[in-house]
Amino acid sequence: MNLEVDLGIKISNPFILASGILDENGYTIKKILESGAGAAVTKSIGMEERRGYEPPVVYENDPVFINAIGLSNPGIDNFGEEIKIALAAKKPVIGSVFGKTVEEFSLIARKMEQYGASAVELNLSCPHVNGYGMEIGSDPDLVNEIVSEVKSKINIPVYSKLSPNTSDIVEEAKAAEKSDALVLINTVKAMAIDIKAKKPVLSNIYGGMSGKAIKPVGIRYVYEIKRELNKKIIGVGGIENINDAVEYMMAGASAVQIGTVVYKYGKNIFNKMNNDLVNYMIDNNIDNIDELTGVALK
Amino acid sequence: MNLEVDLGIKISNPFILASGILDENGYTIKKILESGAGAAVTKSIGMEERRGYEPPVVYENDPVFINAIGLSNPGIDNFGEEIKIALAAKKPVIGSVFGKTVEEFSLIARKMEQYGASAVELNLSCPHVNGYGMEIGSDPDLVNEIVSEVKSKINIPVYSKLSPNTSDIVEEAKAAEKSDALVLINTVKAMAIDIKAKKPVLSNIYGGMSGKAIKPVGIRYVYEIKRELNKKIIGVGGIENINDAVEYMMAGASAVQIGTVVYKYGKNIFNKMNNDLVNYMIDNNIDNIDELTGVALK
Amino acid sequence: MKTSIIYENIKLNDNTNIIKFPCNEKIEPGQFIMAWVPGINEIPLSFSGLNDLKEITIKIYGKASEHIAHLKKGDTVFFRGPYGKPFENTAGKKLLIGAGTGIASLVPLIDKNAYGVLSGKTGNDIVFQDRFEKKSIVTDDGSYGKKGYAVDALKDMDISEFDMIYACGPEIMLKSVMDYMVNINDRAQFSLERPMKCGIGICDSCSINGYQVCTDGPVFSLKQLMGMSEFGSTRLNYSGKRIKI
Amino acid sequence: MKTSIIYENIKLNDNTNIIKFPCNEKIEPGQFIMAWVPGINEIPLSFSGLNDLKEITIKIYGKASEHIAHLKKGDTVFFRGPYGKPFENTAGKKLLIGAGTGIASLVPLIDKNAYGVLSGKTGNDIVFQDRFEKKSIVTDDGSYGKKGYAVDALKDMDISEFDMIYACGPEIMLKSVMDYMVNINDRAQFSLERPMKCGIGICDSCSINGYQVCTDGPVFSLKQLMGMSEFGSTRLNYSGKRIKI
Ligand SMILES: Cc1cc2nc3c(=O)[nH]c(=O)nc-3n(C[C@H](O)[C@H](O)[C@H](O)COP(=O)(O)OP(=O)(O)OC[C@H]3O[C@@H](n4cnc5c(N)ncnc54)[C@H](O)[C@@H]3O)c2cc1C
Ligand SMILES: Cc1cc2nc3c(=O)[nH]c(=O)nc-3n(C[C@H](O)[C@H](O)[C@H](O)COP(=O)(O)OP(=O)(O)OC[C@H]3O[C@@H](n4cnc5c(N)ncnc54)[C@H](O)[C@@H]3O)c2cc1C
Ligand SMILES: Cc1cc2nc3c(=O)[nH]c(=O)nc-3n(C[C@H](O)[C@H](O)[C@H](O)COP(=O)(O)O)c2cc1C
Ligand SMILES: Cc1cc2nc3c(=O)[nH]c(=O)nc-3n(C[C@H](O)[C@H](O)[C@H](O)COP(=O)(O)O)c2cc1C
Ligand code: FES
Ligand code: FES
Repeated sequence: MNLEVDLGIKISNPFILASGILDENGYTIKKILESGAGAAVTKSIGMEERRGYEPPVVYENDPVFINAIGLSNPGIDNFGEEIKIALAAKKPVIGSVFGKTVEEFSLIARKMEQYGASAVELNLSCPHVNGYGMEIGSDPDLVNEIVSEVKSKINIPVYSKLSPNTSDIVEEAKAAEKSDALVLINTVKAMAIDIKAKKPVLSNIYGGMSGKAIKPVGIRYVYEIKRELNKKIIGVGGIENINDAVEYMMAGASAVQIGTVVYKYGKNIFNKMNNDLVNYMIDNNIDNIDELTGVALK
Repeated sequence: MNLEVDLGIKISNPFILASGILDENGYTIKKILESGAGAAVTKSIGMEERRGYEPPVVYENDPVFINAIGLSNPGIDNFGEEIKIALAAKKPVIGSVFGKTVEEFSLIARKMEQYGASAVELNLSCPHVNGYGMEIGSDPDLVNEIVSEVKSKINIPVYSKLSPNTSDIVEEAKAAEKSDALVLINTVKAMAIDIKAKKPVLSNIYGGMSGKAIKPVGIRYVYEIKRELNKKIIGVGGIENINDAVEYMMAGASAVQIGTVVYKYGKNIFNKMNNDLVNYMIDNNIDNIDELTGVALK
Repeated sequence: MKTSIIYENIKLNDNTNIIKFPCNEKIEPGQFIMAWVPGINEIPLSFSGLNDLKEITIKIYGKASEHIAHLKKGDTVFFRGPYGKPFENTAGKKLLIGAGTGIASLVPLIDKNAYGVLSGKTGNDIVFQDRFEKKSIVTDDGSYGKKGYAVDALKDMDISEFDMIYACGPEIMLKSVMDYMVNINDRAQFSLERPMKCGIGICDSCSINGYQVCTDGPVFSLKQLMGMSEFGSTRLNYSGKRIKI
Repeated sequence: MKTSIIYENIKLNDNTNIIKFPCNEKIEPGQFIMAWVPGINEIPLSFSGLNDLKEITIKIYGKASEHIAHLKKGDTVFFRGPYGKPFENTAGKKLLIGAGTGIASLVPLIDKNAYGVLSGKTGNDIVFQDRFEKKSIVTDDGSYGKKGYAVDALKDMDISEFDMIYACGPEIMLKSVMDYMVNINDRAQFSLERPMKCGIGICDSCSINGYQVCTDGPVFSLKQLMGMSEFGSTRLNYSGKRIKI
């Protein structure tokens, strides 16, 4: 039985830690890799140290989960040590990158490569400098520029993480076509009001919804993009168990990322996923994890 | 205590049946009005009779609910009788309209007025003739034209129902600014795959997610638009109980629509909402339902 | 979707099959499932057997029913449900009236006090007659049993002696049966069929006078139906257009 | 968010208050809540009392703690939780070591077998001393009790005679206490404070060597801490930058 996935780099199983969840401190990343994750994506790292928003930064009311961390991060210059600590687990660490300009993306990606990251993931859901509330991902020309520039400057694989907060994801995906894989999806813009306090809960008011509630949105994007572009896809959004992961793979994903659910089941979710996948493959007579990718498209 | 809401027409309480839920057969609409709804929106009606998609047209797996009815409708010429039957309840019936062109919207809206509809709601989430998978709502110029034309041709209030499947809802809302109220939100594009069948569940593959899972998306849109435009808003999306309704009102809604939850709790949800609202207002010392609108913005 | 593995498929006649499958859901007589044929359609089907194995009796009309009727042992059946309000199974003398495969959903109600009235266009449409000890059979063309409609069979008997009357079949037949009922008070239950899309009371396609056949029915009492002006008169077609029945 | 109505606010000293409120949640010593001040911030606070009314002891540092410390009878407190792994409350002789308001979360553990070591910068920082029958008090400046640090107080006693040692305070103090412990095996529990944003193990801001203080802690055993190279050495600041402690 073969659980290995090829994403430009080889990953020993298809379960990857999603960006922004327990992946700021190198020791935590290391621990999650040791708990069975095939690879881990770091928190999105920008040019400078950034405090992010004040708490509350999360709103949790199952099935709803909303966060507004506000891209807090130590800045790329301070992140090398964390990657080094994490790499001790001897599994791929994928550096997530965000920037305000093409140049920033490029520079941070290069640093990630120097630090030993196995691949970079471009977080295209970060704010667009010119657009009020708009994201970089909804500007196809900019996306294309960023991806081309980064691809030309580094030798490790480049993944583009797309935003569902757009009217035309196919266009966005096409703009990112030079990437080695597309990562779908980031969080869905949302908010919650506490009716007793009569105030938005998150200090930033708006946040990104993740978890169970967005799985059908993620499945739709993975399926649609796989059908239109037949690119390699990493599925993410609301995966809580092996059935959810298989659903993403059948929709077209080659691997999946797991985020929010970690707060529910702990880091051990990765070991559990691996066990459950093996059982699923035995029960369904699947030798190679690849066989699952895109079967619902046929 | 005053539960009455002014939406260009007076509505005896803020709970309105959402379009597409139990509102195709005049007798059902009548029954729902008699079960306590302040008003009811009809199923979206187009120019010609349209069969819609084959079943499965719904996927239900709480908290996820997805539908792909496919705008099935009898055509505007066959709909007069249903409105007449519904109006026997002596409460406002709001005609939902969809079209392919400005002219279609206008013509159907005029017929709705002739049939005795108390207001019309423009369903701008219907497919755009030129755009692959795009919706009319993501074309601001077209939205503006439709709203202007319809407003100029009928004397009953015009509401515009906007789509969340867009990258810039504020622009969309501005384009619909001539409406008497904005209705936020329609369903969120989504899909589900049955992993045992290895196939998408809905016969149309893609559908619209509604219910609990989209409430935070609806709240965000209501809040954002209220803040930007200060227009009258009807909130819709995932309202299951009085707290959800109050949350929408605090975010900026003057009234709310209720759809998906009817399958969970039956038509009596409207009576229950009214009772619970009265209790809420007593407990919180609120005389006039208006006082709730937008308090979270202050 | 729920699934089960077909245990047996019994051909009843040219175009009608019984499929049997294990299923742990609690299902009561009169309830139905939405059976899914991936890539084709999803259709409502009620139960003709509720013992250790559940039984469904399917008459082939179109693609979906054909597919399900031809499922073989070991094949998977996909479904949602059970849905709907069941028959209230009462003690005492029962009269079961079924037109065509309509009798199928009444089969689970059969006991030693049951009397069956089975009707059909031709003898070919009569099924399950061997399950009844006491019965009347009528066909439109007289090819089997007496010539006539279900209601004609009732005229030959004293229906007031039954403690409960159950009927299932096309609405037009149910209407004629209902119209024949005097002095029955509320001692009758009818199972209706209207086009169904959602099965869970949200799409309005199956509605009758504000009631949803899928959730408020499919079983309605005589009293309920008497108040319904749409019964046997009009319904919405698949697109939502009001048509005569 | 959960809410409760403040029942009482007791001023302990210049910058420390106790608020009491009813709360039906099951809360154990050492657990904490994330207390929300709408429009301002949300901060972790542990419990200094767990009887019919729950008690929180707040030292004012910034806006959020100030707001909560000044809540009046009848005001609403908003919170999430309780969160975190509690102290394991064992029988036998207990040593409770608290620095400043750190002693607050140990108060629910006090019984007749408890011995308290209370430390502070100045006498003003010493609170809850009257709750202990047997105690040592030390201050950095000697303005109250003996002059010295918590660990100095330990040197005057035989800590090996205690069945369980509990400690809460700044990490640097905990580290010095831990380093002093020999022959204690695993008979010690430490409650840590690291910056917290989410409180539910998702944001990584409170982490120490792969453990989350908010979910795997705040209480860790001596054994657990001994394996942690970050303990008393480095942590991430609010933005995620590694800093020395
Ligand atoms: C609550 C409920 C319970 C049901 N239980 C059963 C059951 O136990 N066994 C069973 O065989 N059927 C049952 N039916 C009917 C069954 O759902 C339909 O026969 C089925 O939907 C036909 O689907 P299809 O795709 O095979 O045919 P379609 O392609 O939908 O139809 C093919 C042709 O047959 C006609 N047709 C379809 N259904 C019927 C019908 N019921 N009567 C007359 N003409 C029809 C259509 O109008 C069309 O012309 C039930 C229906 C309801 C509402
Ligand atoms: C698990 C846990 C339990 C806690 N329990 C309690 C408790 O029961 N009672 C209590 O009073 N506090 C407790 N704290 C500490 C409390 O959360 C902080 O004091 C609070 O976050 C300060 O918030 P603020 O907005 O008022 O101050 P901020 O505006 O965040 O801070 C103002 C200034 O004070 C400094 N500061 C903030 N907190 C501390 C601190 N703890 N020690 C030293 N300097 C600080 C900041 O660096 C800053 O310079 C606990 C912390 C944790 C992690
Ligand atoms: C607390 C939190 C922080 C996140 N931070 C980031 C981030 O920094 N960069 C990024 O690309 N995605 C970030 N995400 C999005 C996740 O990587 C993921 O795309 C999303 O949560 C959907 O997956 P899930 O439902 O499994 O969590 C964050 C999500 C959460 C919940
Ligand atoms: C089965 C179904 C059919 C719908 N049909 C329509 C429609 O015809 N026109 C329309 O504007 N919205 C339609 N909607 C969207 C609802 O009116 C509403 O905007 C959405 O479901 C969110 O509200 P809810 O969560 O309360 O259902 C439909 C929704 C459902 C569930
Ligand atoms: S089938 Fe949809 S309401 Fe009955
Ligand atoms: S506070 Fe977020 S992980 Fe502990």
